[in-house]
Amino acid sequence: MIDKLVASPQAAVADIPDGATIMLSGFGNAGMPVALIDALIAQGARELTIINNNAGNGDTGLAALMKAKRVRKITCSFPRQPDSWHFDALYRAGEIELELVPQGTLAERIRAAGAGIGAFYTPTAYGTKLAEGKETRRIGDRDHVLEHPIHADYALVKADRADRWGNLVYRKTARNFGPIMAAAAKCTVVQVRETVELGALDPEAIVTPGIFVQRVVRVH
Amino acid sequence: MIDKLVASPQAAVADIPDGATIMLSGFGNAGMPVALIDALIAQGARELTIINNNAGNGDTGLAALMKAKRVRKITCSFPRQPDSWHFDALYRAGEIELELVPQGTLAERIRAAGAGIGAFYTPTAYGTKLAEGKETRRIGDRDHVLEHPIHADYALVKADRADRWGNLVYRKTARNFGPIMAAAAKCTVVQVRETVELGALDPEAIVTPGIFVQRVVRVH
Amino acid sequence: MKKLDRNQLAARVARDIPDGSIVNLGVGLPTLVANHLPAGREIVIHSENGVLGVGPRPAPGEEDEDLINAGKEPVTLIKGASFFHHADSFGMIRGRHLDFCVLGAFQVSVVGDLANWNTGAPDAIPAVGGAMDLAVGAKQVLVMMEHLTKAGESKIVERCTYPLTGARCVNRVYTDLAVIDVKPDGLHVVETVDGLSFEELQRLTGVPLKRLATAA
Amino acid sequence: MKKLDRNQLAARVARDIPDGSIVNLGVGLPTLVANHLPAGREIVIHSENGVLGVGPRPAPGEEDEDLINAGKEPVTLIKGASFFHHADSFGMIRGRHLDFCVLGAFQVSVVGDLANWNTGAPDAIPAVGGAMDLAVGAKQVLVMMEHLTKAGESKIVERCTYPLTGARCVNRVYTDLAVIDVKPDGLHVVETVDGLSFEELQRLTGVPLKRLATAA
Repeated sequence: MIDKLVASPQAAVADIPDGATIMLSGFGNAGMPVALIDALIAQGARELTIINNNAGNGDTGLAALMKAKRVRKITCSFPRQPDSWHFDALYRAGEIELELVPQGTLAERIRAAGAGIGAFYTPTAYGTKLAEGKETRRIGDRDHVLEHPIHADYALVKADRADRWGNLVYRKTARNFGPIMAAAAKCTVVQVRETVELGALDPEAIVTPGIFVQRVVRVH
Repeated sequence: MIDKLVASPQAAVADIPDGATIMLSGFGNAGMPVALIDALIAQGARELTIINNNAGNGDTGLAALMKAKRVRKITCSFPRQPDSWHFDALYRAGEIELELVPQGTLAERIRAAGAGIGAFYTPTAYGTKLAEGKETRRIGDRDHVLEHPIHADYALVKADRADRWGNLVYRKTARNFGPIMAAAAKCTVVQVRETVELGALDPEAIVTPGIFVQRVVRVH
Repeated sequence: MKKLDRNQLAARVARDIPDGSIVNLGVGLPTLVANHLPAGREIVIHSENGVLGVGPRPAPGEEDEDLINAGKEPVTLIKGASFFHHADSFGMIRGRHLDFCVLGAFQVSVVGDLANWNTGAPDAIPAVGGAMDLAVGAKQVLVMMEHLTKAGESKIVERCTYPLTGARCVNRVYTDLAVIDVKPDGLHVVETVDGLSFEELQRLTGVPLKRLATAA
Repeated sequence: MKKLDRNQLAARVARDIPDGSIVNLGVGLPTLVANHLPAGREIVIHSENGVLGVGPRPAPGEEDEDLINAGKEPVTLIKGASFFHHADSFGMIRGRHLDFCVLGAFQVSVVGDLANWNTGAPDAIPAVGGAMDLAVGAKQVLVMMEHLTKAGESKIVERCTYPLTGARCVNRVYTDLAVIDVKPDGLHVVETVDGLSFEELQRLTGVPLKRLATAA
């Protein structure tokens, strides 16, 4: 029997080692898996490489992970925000590495990892600082930049509902990076508001099929 | 006001010119837009390039378009079937050009067109006849083939329900190529079983947002 | 002359968005355009965090933290809205499915280069978001900005001194002084604000401008 | 010796699919594996035309033309099933998310090259479908085929003479005579059918085989 339900956030992230590459779903706070991140902070893994659209807001979630100095490197599109003070301080102190990626290229690189694409050409960022040093190619009448997939050891994802196979549906714009990160990581851990019986999710409306999910935790 | 509803299949395909490149949704008969194809046959456009997974079954739909000798070239993954006699006859007579593409590469090339990707590297078909003459590259420990997007002038798609914006939901495995073809064509024409009021489709469960659709016809 | 204020500028941009358009409004100033879309037009707002059909700000107390726009502000939906994931959202952008995007800018060059993400200051924390994708992706890239810097220098320049967001990507610039089209043969002034002559605009802007038949 | 018939072969393959696996069954012979999955195992069948959780054939009269498998046969769903479009479906395959695929074959070479889509006959109409994607994508590629051609020649060969589906992609071969693993150092015989000695299998196969400790 397939049963991906795990008892607690602690159990769900217990095996994440130092140095792991971890995708965190969310766009700002919408879709951020705060309970899993809190468990990760308590668990103590260090020297992490994080992939997220942002670099943390306020003092919770990713920002708290930053504050605890567990992050060696972050790959994101938009670190600078009015309340990104923990990232800002680490960055200014030279204590964190930043890989800045245009948001659509970030999303497509994550998607490429999940879909087994070796690399792709995108017109985004051609002729800009963010394409410096990258291979380029003219295709048709447009210049393109070669971009490579971003794989991860773990994805920590927030969804709305799940069944024991790990089939997921999301809620509104909290969907954002969840589906593509779930597919791009070796081990995808999902926190959900509600777990439902197998068969209760409409097959036409499942957004992430369970094939992409390894662990599900209900968070109260 | 946005109103993409068109009165008839005839009106929906009236402007398709000779020589057009047309994507047809469907995998075998599931999802094939037969009413739109019938209207296209009656309309008379010739020298068409067709993109479909197959090359027609029996005597209806794409097979009927073949039989009427309107197809100059077909790009597909699986033309040979027990009942693909119209294609078989044309192919053996040298009256149709065939571009054979592995099914996943076909899907990804269509998806790339809709998503503005200039080209991509895939491991599929490396070292086979279907990659002959194509650029290759070793990425990591795998060899890849460079593949380019497939764009189309028109996509004729079958969906289940639509609203006046062209938001679509499909039915079961009839979904197949519909969503990616809708995004890859300059003009996407959709036949549906039912049209519904704007707002009647669940925003969480819309599969093809209306941005990818130009015309919708209800077929009885 | 009567410079446009922020809301007048937003209204001026909004006037040019036709019925039926699909539009992405950049974070900051461009977001104001949504408040000025002319009545009677059905315009679909795309937000790159995965929604088509963004509606107005919710009433106080009705905010939903799972329903936000690219500026991370609470929004609502209009009928016909749909959700999708980030790769699909940027596929829409990069695949040239958006009719318009409206972006703010630090500088626009005479060939339509856009600089809007980074001043290049050595201590600045860089952040790009979706700007580079929008700049290459939308069918029409509209820029809205003040015409002059606080120091009185033109933000329309011969060559951008700030790092580029995109090369040769801007189609039209709306400023508090004028509307200017970027064309292969140069910058065409579509209109100027009341009381501002073409000559005076030319003097303030520095780079060569062309006078359209319709220019004020 | 007792050659396996089609159903016995399918049952032999099915025995090796563990509980919880996600499996794609190729068109034709491999489809039979679904009928022999051991009771008590929850195994999810993927069909590349956009469904996970394929169930048995529907009762006569209950077929739904919109619910078919990759062989275009009517199927049903099991609880937990989901639908997705073709690019997502092949993303699952290419992205190495399937635990197993089971494919038929014309030939398998000693290094695991697979030929199963085209005999190379000049008048044949070529058709590849999803075979090349499955061959490079599944974590484990299992082949099921008759050991010998009708002319009595081994389908396990030094080098494929038919056009390849994929290079060095096969992990294990199930035939009506034996189960053989393809490993970096060669072909290892896991088992033979009752009454067939390793030496006789070696003689029939031609290419060098290694004897596993567990081989019959």
